[in-house]
Amino acid sequence: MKILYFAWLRQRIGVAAEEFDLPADVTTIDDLVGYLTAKGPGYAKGFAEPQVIRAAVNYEYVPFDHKLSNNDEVAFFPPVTGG
Amino acid sequence: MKILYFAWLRQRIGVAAEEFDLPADVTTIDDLVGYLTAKGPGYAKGFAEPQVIRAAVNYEYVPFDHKLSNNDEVAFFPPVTGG
Amino acid sequence: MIKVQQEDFDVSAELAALAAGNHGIGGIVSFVGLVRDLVGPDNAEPALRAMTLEHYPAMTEKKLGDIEAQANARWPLEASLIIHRYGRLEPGAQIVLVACAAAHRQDAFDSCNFLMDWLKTEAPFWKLEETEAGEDWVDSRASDDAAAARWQAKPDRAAE
Amino acid sequence: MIKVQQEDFDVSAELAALAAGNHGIGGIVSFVGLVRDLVGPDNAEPALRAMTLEHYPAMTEKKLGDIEAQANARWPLEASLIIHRYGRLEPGAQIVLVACAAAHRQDAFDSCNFLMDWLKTEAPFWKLEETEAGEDWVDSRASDDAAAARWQAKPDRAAE
Repeated sequence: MKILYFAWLRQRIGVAAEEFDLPADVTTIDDLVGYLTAKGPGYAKGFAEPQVIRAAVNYEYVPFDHKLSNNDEVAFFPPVTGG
Repeated sequence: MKILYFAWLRQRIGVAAEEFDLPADVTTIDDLVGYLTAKGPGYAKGFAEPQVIRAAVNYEYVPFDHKLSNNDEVAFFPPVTGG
Repeated sequence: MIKVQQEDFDVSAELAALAAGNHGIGGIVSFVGLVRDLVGPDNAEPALRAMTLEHYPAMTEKKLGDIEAQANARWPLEASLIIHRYGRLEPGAQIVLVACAAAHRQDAFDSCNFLMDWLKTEAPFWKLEETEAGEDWVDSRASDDAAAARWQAKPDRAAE
Repeated sequence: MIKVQQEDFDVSAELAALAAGNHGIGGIVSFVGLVRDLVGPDNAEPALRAMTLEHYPAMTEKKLGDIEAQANARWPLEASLIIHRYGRLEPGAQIVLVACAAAHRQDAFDSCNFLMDWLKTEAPFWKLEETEAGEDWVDSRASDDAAAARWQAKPDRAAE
């Protein structure tokens, strides 16, 4: 799966994108957030308040109980501020 | 006083503007409409349905009971259709 | 600012002049009114050949200035502009430009909407249409009166 | 039509292209969003030096296309356009253009207002502000969420 980070989440984590195989025990966005949070201090800081983070899978907003597949493009980001 | 006509009222009456002294028995717009209606067939046709005509005195919309003075610029016209 | 003119206008140039040097503007809402052919794009022979706008110059300037002042009293605008053309215009031609610039977008939307509704019912313009069947004066529309009336009944939206 | 670009845009040229050859259009409502300095025109030293817009290209195109399709399903539009810029922009610069063309003006006003509200809450853009104090990401605003939510609750205005 491909994972993208934007805005201050990207800055805190320190990478814009990464790719890895979906771990066996990660089936939802919630699981993935837990998995990533454990990867290092940048991730922990980025996901410290998961309720403010929005998730998109294949360019659509999804709730955190959304089921993942290994072909997904997942994106995490703060609330949008365009326009 | 100066009187102006616009749009189809101008066409029916056949003049765009005219000036004359306010007759002694004409004190309101209502009176003026009656006075003008009697001036000729074009006027009678123009003012045949006075309820659709709007009146302005010195560039402000006025009701038909508005009191006139001899220095006024009075305008009569159909409902506006700009924009 | 009010402009009543026969010439066409350039929207970009007008908006640039409106916003020039004022970095407190967050958004500009503009309305451009065009001459419709009244038949639609799929008809090969549009019914309308042209329309001629007649107006009452001294009163037009005054009424447009009045409604612009009302909009500025009602919404916190950084700048506003009304341009209205008169004379003979063909289908597709620009008739009117109303632009409202504000710090926050909803003020710009509401004030521009208000100005158009009031302009339609208060500004002394009349449209004469030329079609193949001849010439005819455009009737006023009850929907325009209703649109203008809603600004008297409705309280303003809460500020952002 | 959707355009996501770094370059500036010319409003007149965009509106002319939008309306080209379609004489069924009676009015075009457009919103131009500008970079505000957040301090106001009277302050000699604006706090904001520039803002940088980051976005998620594939999702941006998709979401802008989705909300444009929703507006076209909800209002009888003759044409619509969303241009959104990204990259570094200084105070006064144009950020976004949304334009809606319709036979009747209220459809154009409402759909443009709707598109801006949804764009603010759905389009994946983020603003990084540069001020004298450093850089900071702009927070989302509760008022934008409320503005978008009203389109779900409120029935459409009756057609003219």
